[in-house]
This record gives sequence, C-alpha cells and structure tokens, in this order.
Amino acid sequence: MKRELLGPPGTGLGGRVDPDVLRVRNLNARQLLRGGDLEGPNPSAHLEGADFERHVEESVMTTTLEKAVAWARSNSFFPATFGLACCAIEMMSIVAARVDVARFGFEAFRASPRQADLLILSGRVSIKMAPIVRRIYDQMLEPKWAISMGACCSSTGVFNNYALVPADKFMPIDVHVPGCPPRPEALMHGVLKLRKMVQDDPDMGWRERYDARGTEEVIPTVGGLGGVDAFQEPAAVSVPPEGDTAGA
Amino acid sequence: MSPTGQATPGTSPSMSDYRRREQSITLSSVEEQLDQASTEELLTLNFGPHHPATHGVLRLLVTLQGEIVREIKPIIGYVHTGIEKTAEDKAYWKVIPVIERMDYLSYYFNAYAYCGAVETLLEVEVPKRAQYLRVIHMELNRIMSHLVWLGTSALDLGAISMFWYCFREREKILDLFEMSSGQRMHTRYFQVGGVIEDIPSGFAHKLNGLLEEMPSRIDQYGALLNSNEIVLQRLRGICPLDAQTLLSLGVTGPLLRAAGNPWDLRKADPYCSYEDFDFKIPVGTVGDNYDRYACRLAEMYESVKIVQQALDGLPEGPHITEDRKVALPPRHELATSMEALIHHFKLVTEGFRVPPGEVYFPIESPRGELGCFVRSDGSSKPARVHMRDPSFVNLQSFSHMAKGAYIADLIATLAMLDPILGGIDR
Amino acid sequence: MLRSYLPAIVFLILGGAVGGAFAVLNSVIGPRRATPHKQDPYECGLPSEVKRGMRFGISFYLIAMLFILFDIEVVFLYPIAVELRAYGSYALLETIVFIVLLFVAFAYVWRRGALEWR
Amino acid sequence: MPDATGLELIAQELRRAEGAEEGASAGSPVIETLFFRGRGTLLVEPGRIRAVLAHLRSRGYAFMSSLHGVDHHPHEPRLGVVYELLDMQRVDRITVKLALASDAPEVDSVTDEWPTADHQEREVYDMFGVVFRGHPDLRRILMPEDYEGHPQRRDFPIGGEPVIFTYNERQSLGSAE
Repeated sequence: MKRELLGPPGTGLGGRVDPDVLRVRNLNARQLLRGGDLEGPNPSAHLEGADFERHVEESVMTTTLEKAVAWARSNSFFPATFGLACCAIEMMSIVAARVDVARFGFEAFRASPRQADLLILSGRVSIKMAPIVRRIYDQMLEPKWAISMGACCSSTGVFNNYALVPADKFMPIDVHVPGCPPRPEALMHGVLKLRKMVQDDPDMGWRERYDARGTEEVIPTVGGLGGVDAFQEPAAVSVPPEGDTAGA
Repeated sequence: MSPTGQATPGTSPSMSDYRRREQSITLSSVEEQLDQASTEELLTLNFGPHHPATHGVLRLLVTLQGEIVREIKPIIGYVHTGIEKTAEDKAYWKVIPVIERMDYLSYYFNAYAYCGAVETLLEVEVPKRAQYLRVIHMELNRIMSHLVWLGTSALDLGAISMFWYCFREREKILDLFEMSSGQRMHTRYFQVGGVIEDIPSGFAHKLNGLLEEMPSRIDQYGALLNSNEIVLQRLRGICPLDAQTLLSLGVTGPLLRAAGNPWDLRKADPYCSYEDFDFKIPVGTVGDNYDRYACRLAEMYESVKIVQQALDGLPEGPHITEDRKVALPPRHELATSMEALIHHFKLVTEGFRVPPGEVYFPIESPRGELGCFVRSDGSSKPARVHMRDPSFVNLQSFSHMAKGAYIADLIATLAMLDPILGGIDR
Repeated sequence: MLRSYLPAIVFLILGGAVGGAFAVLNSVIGPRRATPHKQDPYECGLPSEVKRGMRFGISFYLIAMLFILFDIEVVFLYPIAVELRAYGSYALLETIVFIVLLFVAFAYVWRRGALEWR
Repeated sequence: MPDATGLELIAQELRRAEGAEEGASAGSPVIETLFFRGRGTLLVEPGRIRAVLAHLRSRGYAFMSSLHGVDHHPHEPRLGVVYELLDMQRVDRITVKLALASDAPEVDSVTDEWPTADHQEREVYDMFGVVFRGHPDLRRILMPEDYEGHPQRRDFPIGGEPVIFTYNERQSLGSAE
C-alpha cells in the first residue's frame, strides 16, 4: 500500500510526500549539517544498506492493524509531567478549562515514566538535570515520544550560558514548541502535530498551503511505531547512550 | 567536596564517570549521622527532582523511620540557569527579560526589584502614574501567584477541582496582562523609569469587571476549603514554627506573618507609592499550616482592594520618566527632533550608562522579601546582579518544620511553603 | 435449569474475555525493548540506593493485618444487609453475635494501642 | 536608614568597642564607611566580621536579610562578601561588606550566630569560591557536586554554544562537534 509519487523522488511534485523520500531528505539534511556532500552520485548512499532498509521498513506503515494501533495511540497519549520551570505553569494551564487538552485524550498526566508514553519537557534543562531527564526518558516504555516545550528546552533560549543544555543534545525530540513560555494554544498545536505525525500523515502546515515542498529542514521521525532515531551526535553531557531512543 | 570513596554497591562498571561522580552524595552518609539507637529500620529515599508534589525540581533527601520523617536535606540546583551570570553580559535594559524568568510566578516583582535598584542608582524620578500602574500589575501578579499556589496545593491535598477553579481566574488575570503588555507571562512591561506603554482604553473597564467578581470567587474557595474536614485534619496544628525561629532563619512573607509577626515591606517600608493605599496585613496566630493557608487566602482580598484603589486613583501624566537619557523617546518624536533621534540611537545601541555604586533594593513579593542587589562599574552593563530570593531563604526553614512529621504532612508543609524553584536556583 | 443461570455465565465469559484481551493485547502489540536502564527501579529520576534486603517497619504489617480483618467483616455484612427481611429474625440474631464477637477483638486492639502509629 | 552622621557614630562605636577588646594593636575593625543613595555601608576587616555582626545585633540589627558575594575583578582584594542587616523595630537597614584576596579567600562562617546564612554561604562558596571556615556543611549547592571552577567569577567564561549563522556555519559546526 505504498503511496505513489507523481514526480521523481526528491523533486517534491507528488501530492502526498512518500515517507521514505522524506526520510532520506531528512537524513540528508542532517548530513548537510554534519558537512557531508549532498551532490554525490546517489544522495541516499549516506546510509549503509541494512541500516537504510531498517529505517524504511520501520517507518513505512504496512498493515492496517498498525494503522489502527497508531490511531488509538495518537488519541490517548499519557503525558509524563516534567514541569521544570516557567513552561510548566503554561503546561498546567493547558489542562485547565480554557484550552482543555482532555478533548484530545491527553488529560491523564502520569507522574511515573512507567505509565507515560509522551514526555513533555517543559522548562530549562540544566547540566545537573540532564542525566535525570535522560534516565526518565530511558525508563519510559516504548513506544514513547518527546515534546520539547519552550525555547529553553529546544535551544537554551534566552540563557545561552554554561548552565543549560538543549534537550536535543541528549535525547531525541519529536516536536519542538517555540515560545518563552509558549502560549497554551501553541503547545496544543504542537501536541496535535505530534498526533498527526504518529498517525503517519505529518501535518505539513504552511508547506501544504503554499506547496513549498523540499523545504523541510529536519523532521526527526515519520512512521506509526514512534520515532526512529538515526543520529548519534556525541552528547554534551557524558550520558551513556546505551539506553535506546524513541520508537521501535 | 569529598566524594565518599567507593562506588555504591550495585552500580554497573559500564556507568559513565559522570554518573559515578554524580552519586557522590551517597545516602548512607545521611544514615550514619542519625543515632542508630532506634531499632526501626531507617530508609533514606530521594523525594527527587521528578516528583508531582515538589512544586518544581526540588530534591529532598528524606530519611524515614517507617512513616515518620527523621531527617530532610534539600538538594537544589536542578534548574540552575546561571541567570545572574547572564545578566552581567547584557545592557541594563536587556537584563529585564532575563531577570523576570527567575521566580517565574512573580515576574512583575522581579522586574520591579531590578528596575527599582537601577532607578536608585540613576536617581531617576518615576512619574506617579507609572508607580500606580506598577502597583496595579504587581498586585494582580500577587493574586495570580496565590491562585497557582492554591490550585496546586489543594491538588496535593486531594481537592482536585480547586485546580480548575483557580486556573479559571488565572486565565482572566493573564488576559489583562496580555491586554496591557501583549504577553501572558514574563511580559517585560516594566522598564527602567516607568512602564513601556500606557494601558489601553478597555483595560480599566475589564479590570473593574474582574475586581467585582474576584472577592466572590475567593469566598467560594474559602467556602470549599476553610471548614472542610480533610483540610482541617491535614493542615490544622501540623508542623508549626514559632516566629523567633523563623526570624533567625531569615524567613519573611506569608510564612512569617502566619506565625504572628506582621512584617510586610509594603507597610513597614513603603515603596512605589504604597503609602497612598489603605489595606490590612493578614496575620496568623499559631503559625501552623492552616494559618499559612489562611494568610495567603486573606492576602488575595487585600490585593483586590489595593488594585481597586490604585485604579480609581490613577493620576494623569506620563507613563515613563521624561529623562530621555534613560527612556526611549516616543516614535513620533523621532521624525521631527534631532536629539530624540540621537538619544534613541544611543539607547538602542549601547544603552544608558549608570554611575558606579552598589544598591540593595528590597520589595515584598508573594513569598517574602525579594531584594535586588545591583553593582555598577560605570559601564552600560551591570557588574553584578544578585536577587535575594525569598523561596531560597524560606527553604532553609523547611527541615525545621517537617522533622518528626508523617510523610503526608511533609507534602502538605511543602505545599504551604510555596517554594518556586526558578527563584531558588536562579 | 441452566437457563436461569445464563445471564451470570454470559457476564462471566464477557468479563473474562475483555479482561484477558487487555492483558494479552499489550504484550502482542506493544514493542519490547529491554534496556539496562529500564530495569532500574524508578526513584524520581535518580539511581535508587534502596538496598535489596530492606525490611519495612513492623507498624506497616500491623495496620495491614487489622485492615484485612475488619474489611472482611464488612464484606460478610453486605449480603445480610441486602436481604435482611428474607432471612427472618434468626439472621438478625446471628449478625448481632457476629458483630459483637468482632467488636471484642476491636476493643482489645484499640486498648493495646495497635491502631496508633508507633 | 542611618543617615551619614548616624553611620559615623556606629563606626566610631565599633572602633571603640572592638578596639578596646582586641587591644590597641589590632586597629579598628572598620576600614571605611560609605553613605550612598541613603544607605550606609561599613567596609570591615575580614578577620573581625563575627565581632562586628554581634555588636550590630546588640544595637538592634537583629535580622540578616541577605548574604551574597561580589567580584571586583580588576581591583584587588577581589572577592567581596556583603551582609545586609535589618532592624525591624526602627525599619533601619545597614550593609556590612568585606573584601578578600583571590589567592586566599577564607573567612569565618556566621552560620552558628545567624542560621539564615547557611545556604547563602554555600551559594557564595559555590559561585565565588569563598571558603567559610566553620560552616557545618560547606558543599556546592547550585552546581553539580563535581563541577570544576566557580562560574560567577568575572574571569569565568560565560560558556554556551556559538550561535550558528551563515558566516560561521562551516567553522563553528566543526568546533561544536
């Protein structure tokens, strides 16, 4: 049931974007970041054969059962409260009456990582807190996803100094919500984006409206079984990477 | 800094050296300090950074004897953002957004403590209207901070619906903040010398609407909780601390007033034209958890009264100081006058220079005395900005309060302490 | 004869099926990925130092036993309370004896102070 | 607030009281008095801080509202410790400052007299490296236990990541790895 693509891969003329092309473009984007050359004979040669097969196989939705499971999962996330700082107050207010996250099944905020499958990192992650956040993320059961809420978590935001670590340095993040603190509606938008991502038709937002194909910078994960982590950058904090990352 | 020698049993050799070093605060050291005479098995637990009841990332090393808490060691620093270091690297007026993110529930107070200190250094005279606007926003912020405290503390005690009521009011107050400054939290509304913009026309009307219904809403919270059997059992007579010990520990704010000492900087040492308003200071008697709860609830009434008086008596005049060396000239002036353009350019590029000196500017934040120490070396960047955060000092009294209590009382006492970890860790 | 029990049997079967499905479905669909960190006990995000042979205080066990004792007593009272009139005055007498017996136990426990947390 | 003359009186009193006690040789504990923006500050000998604070407490300044560190980097002695005292009856504030050389930043701890100084002294130790002799539990409070260096000092780099712009994309990517 692989979706056809009108134009040749990579030119982005097709209606729906085929996930593996997206996957390859995403990995190429990362290769670019790492300084690899994209103009080589075969852009997707950056990945070895088996590794590339595993990515494609895992990220493409094959059976209808998995589609049903993905639908069920995406409509009933149990977020693990990780209130670190100011964003936690805005995260609390998405549970409140005005911007009610219970409408989408996200209301059951679990305290322990064992019962949660979505980690909303709301606030600043200091270097003292990074190993703890990583340990909590490792102790969450698969399939698990992570939303990094606010500028501090996505990129040390206002405080670019010795004390903070952006969450991407030590754990795979699926959705970054900008803002300092993001409005509750912004976090709700991020949550809904994750929901569609898990249902494997990533919401392209403005790219769809203006048909701006090929401008995706980095979409870390596509595919129903949760994100597949491909990058292994050395973590700023010497956190042992043996704990597996998101997804299958 | 003596990591206690051997790696703790059960840690796998493959663990990174950082993890092994991070465990240098082994728990066994806490157990030895306690007298081993008690036959009961001592259990030391991490009431750790990731815990629903610690109101942020506070880690308590709790040594338990069965259900009774024998020893508490708070370990903080898990959300340390190096804000005071970052503040030294920015121009004076760029420090405000960084400072506001310290105690993230009382951002107007952080901004005012810092602006007050810099205005004292510059000897800038803040116009009356700006002072009244500042009082309005600070008292609304105090109500909002107490609402978030009430919502989360009632949640800790099991009264879940309180959370939704309190956040309903909080949304109304944040609408007002958004109306006056464009953003809900960390609004950067206070500038050095006054406020950045005058309040829009519909602000007074909407604020009056809120002030009318606020007292009845607080009555509802009181009706729900004041004589509720469970709340009385959990709070009345639990973990009291007398005023003298609190004073020696440097505790200020609702905790001190609950113990009977009516020390409130707004009355004792009025600043920002607080002397024009008539309001009372709620003072407790015994100093137990119920008094701390009742004091904060009563403070909300007083804050509503202050905002009402400030709004009615709002004087006309400029919303920011006329001194162009400190405040940006209005946009329309840029088109016409040359020196306004020069002032604008100078302020925007380098920022104003502050004469060298040191100032400590204390104000009354919802959690106690919030003092901002600013040292300037004559350049356009502060040489040192230190915030004396009330939660940081109040946290020291927590082990005195909760030692010997049950675990459930530990949670209730921590909720009534109202620690904000952003302010503690800075 | 079986007909009158049919609703009960259907109820049991349905209950068992739905309960079993929830238990089994998880292991079938949920991905398995055992990592060393996942086996560690969860203690608020920190490596837990609770030693294996940690013994809980005696008071916990005392409270647990007393709870079970008096909880079962209440469970026995339910059927009687529902159909007291059907059983006639004999059942009432029987219940009173039952309650008095347990009340003696309760008074003894209370006087010995087992209820206070030591 | 103690006005200028009041400050001088206090300083005079301190010199007489401490001078008599320590004997003439030790000289006066108060190095300098400064009256700035309506607030009095006493610059004090580091060795005699406990005696000065005890004396001020007897004069009514019974509440220590804050204890924090300052780094006067270029000018030596460099590491300053500031004690903010408050008299709640007369609503009167006074500041006591002391300055320590950066090679031997040692000073007596006042935690036994003033329990509020416990965590604040640990923070000054953590951020500036000032060792408080006699402190019950002098460990790092904000930074991780094993962090090298004292971040709040002026010569400590502010750290953080170089922001990747187009002009420094290639070279900063290399260094950021």
